[in-house]
Amino acid sequence: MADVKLAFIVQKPQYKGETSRLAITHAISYQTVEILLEDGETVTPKLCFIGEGVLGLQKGQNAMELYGITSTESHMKNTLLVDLDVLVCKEDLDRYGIPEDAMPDADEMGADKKIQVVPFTEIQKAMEEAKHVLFF
Amino acid sequence: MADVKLAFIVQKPQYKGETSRLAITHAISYQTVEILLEDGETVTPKLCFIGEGVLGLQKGQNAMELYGITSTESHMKNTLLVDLDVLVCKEDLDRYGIPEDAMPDADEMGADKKIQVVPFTEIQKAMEEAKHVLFF
Amino acid sequence: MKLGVFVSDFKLTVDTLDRLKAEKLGLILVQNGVYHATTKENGKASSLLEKTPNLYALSDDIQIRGLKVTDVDKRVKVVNYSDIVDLIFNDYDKVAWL
Amino acid sequence: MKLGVFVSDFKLTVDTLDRLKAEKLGLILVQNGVYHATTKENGKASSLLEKTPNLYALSDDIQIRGLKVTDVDKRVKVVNYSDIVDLIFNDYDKVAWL
Amino acid sequence: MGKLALGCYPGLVGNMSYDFALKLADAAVSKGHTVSIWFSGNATGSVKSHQKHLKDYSTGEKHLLALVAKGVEICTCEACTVARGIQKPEGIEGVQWNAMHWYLGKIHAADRVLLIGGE
Amino acid sequence: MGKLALGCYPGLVGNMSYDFALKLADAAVSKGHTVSIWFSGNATGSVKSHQKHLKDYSTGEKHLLALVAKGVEICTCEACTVARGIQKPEGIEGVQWNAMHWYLGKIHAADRVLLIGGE
Repeated sequence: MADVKLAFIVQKPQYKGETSRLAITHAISYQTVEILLEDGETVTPKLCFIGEGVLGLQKGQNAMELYGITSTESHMKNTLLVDLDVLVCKEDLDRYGIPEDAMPDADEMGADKKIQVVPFTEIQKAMEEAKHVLFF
Repeated sequence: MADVKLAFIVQKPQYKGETSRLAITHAISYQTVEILLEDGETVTPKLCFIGEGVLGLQKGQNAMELYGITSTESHMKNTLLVDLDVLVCKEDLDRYGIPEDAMPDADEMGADKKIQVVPFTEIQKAMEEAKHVLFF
Repeated sequence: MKLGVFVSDFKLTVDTLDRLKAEKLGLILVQNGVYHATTKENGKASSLLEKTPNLYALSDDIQIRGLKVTDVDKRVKVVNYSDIVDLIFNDYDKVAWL
Repeated sequence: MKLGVFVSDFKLTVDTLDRLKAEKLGLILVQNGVYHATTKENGKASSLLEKTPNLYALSDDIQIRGLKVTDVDKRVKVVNYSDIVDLIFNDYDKVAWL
Repeated sequence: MGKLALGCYPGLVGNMSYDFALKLADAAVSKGHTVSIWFSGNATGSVKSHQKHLKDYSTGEKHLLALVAKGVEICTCEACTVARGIQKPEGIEGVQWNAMHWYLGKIHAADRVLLIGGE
Repeated sequence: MGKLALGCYPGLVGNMSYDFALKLADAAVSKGHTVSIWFSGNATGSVKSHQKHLKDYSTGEKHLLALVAKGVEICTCEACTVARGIQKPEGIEGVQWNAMHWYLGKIHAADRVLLIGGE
């Protein structure tokens, strides 16, 4: 079991409670888990947003200015910088009228990864392919 | 302002979280608040259950045996013993198919008070008459 | 009664709200409740906005989410914490957090 | 995949559940989720009970609420914590708490 | 000016309903109102001193201290607090410890009451 | 026998999702499975020692100690815990403190993973 694939499914909006934020920070920690594993062993989460979980992703968040906390936008940039796959459900963005270009990117920080806006079937596929699914 | 009337409205079911239980224990504490008030000053909560809040009231709870905690049933008996008005929404009991005689009483402990199953209009009236409303 | 209600979730069961009667009802949208003011579901604005003409949404909670004040439905007044204090003391005699 | 889902609330938004596909889907009703098994709303059993034949409800969470095992819909199997451990390890390869 | 009796059950740091209570208290006291806050349930965990202020948490100890300094009376439910393993000497200075009737007493004197429930 | 990696975010004492995690862990370890529990978010408040066991709370310190004694590995998210003002010497003995990757490490080795989210 060299690599263990995980599907992190975020269905709660950001900011009111902690769960949806902890999903992101837990996913990012995949980068440092190697110190606890044998050589060649890895854990690869895919971070997927569905339902109301897509609401808290929009660009232009002012969390630091208003509440003194790291914004979800900033957490998302870090996620892209550490090269994680991020899937956002297209049907749910459409349902809430959020355009794809409202999704954050980390271009200016030199990240190659982009948020992938995908149909729900792709997220279902991520769950199928994962060894474990974690709902946040 | 000799007496301050309050309406405690419980809309969450018992047991999963703490809120609906804390509503009851806070209401019961009306009995001891006099030590903090001037002579003749009182606080009188009416404890009202609506929506899913009516679900956690049924007789025959086994909280002590199964989880080692005081049951809501037992808290309700204490509420009647300290002579508080308890109103339960009849429409919501009907909606969930819960018979009126499933409501706990404290007859065997000598309480005169009974739980009052009333139409929502009575609970609305309790909110109107109260100086403050508190939703749990 | 004059009742000010804080709405802090988006898909909150609105059962309670549907039944509440008040001569003057105010809805103060905070936390995820602000999505009722900014977000149309399948192109339709939240039905909460039809319940009363007295609608408010907390500016900080709009902006922290990357939403803009221009996204807010015209029926809703954008307020700050200080305004909410005044609403509580001047406009409503009872307030509730659903 | 064989997916076991824990349902811990009564009026949970079932959006997610509606879309999930699995060759074998199990619903394990715990906490306020047990009301799906015991309580008919306006005389109608919960629609959750039609999603799969693999339905379980936690005995402790039924009894703590003053409900009786005889109140449980016939389609739902009453289980204890030990049974749930076996469900997790033997019947499903993935489990989720919604 | 008026008297506002806030009740706050959810918390602790990390839950933004808790943050709302603190920010509203600050806005009210800054306008000259008299404000009290009652913590019960999970919110009582927030009276533990020596909180480390991390960037994923909006409020906490320093905000409580600032409110106390501005004259806001803050009280935690003693039973809920000791159930969480927090003893009085470990609590934030200036925060009171009492039973539930403390809140009812504040409500008696209050012009407005806002109870923020939830976990 | 199998390996179960539980994650528990809601809590602390008073929230019955937390209780579920502890009871499930107990049932699994009693059947011979290997069990780990990761606390994050509000659940980290539950690792404070000297909890008073009141009759309105189902589980807590004594149950954690019993699980540790049965070989369940329990770890709290250090950042979440210190944010709540709880320092390591104040924690329940036998409970580990680590960063989030501890949980991913346990997940790597696990046959089954159950994450209980919520506040």
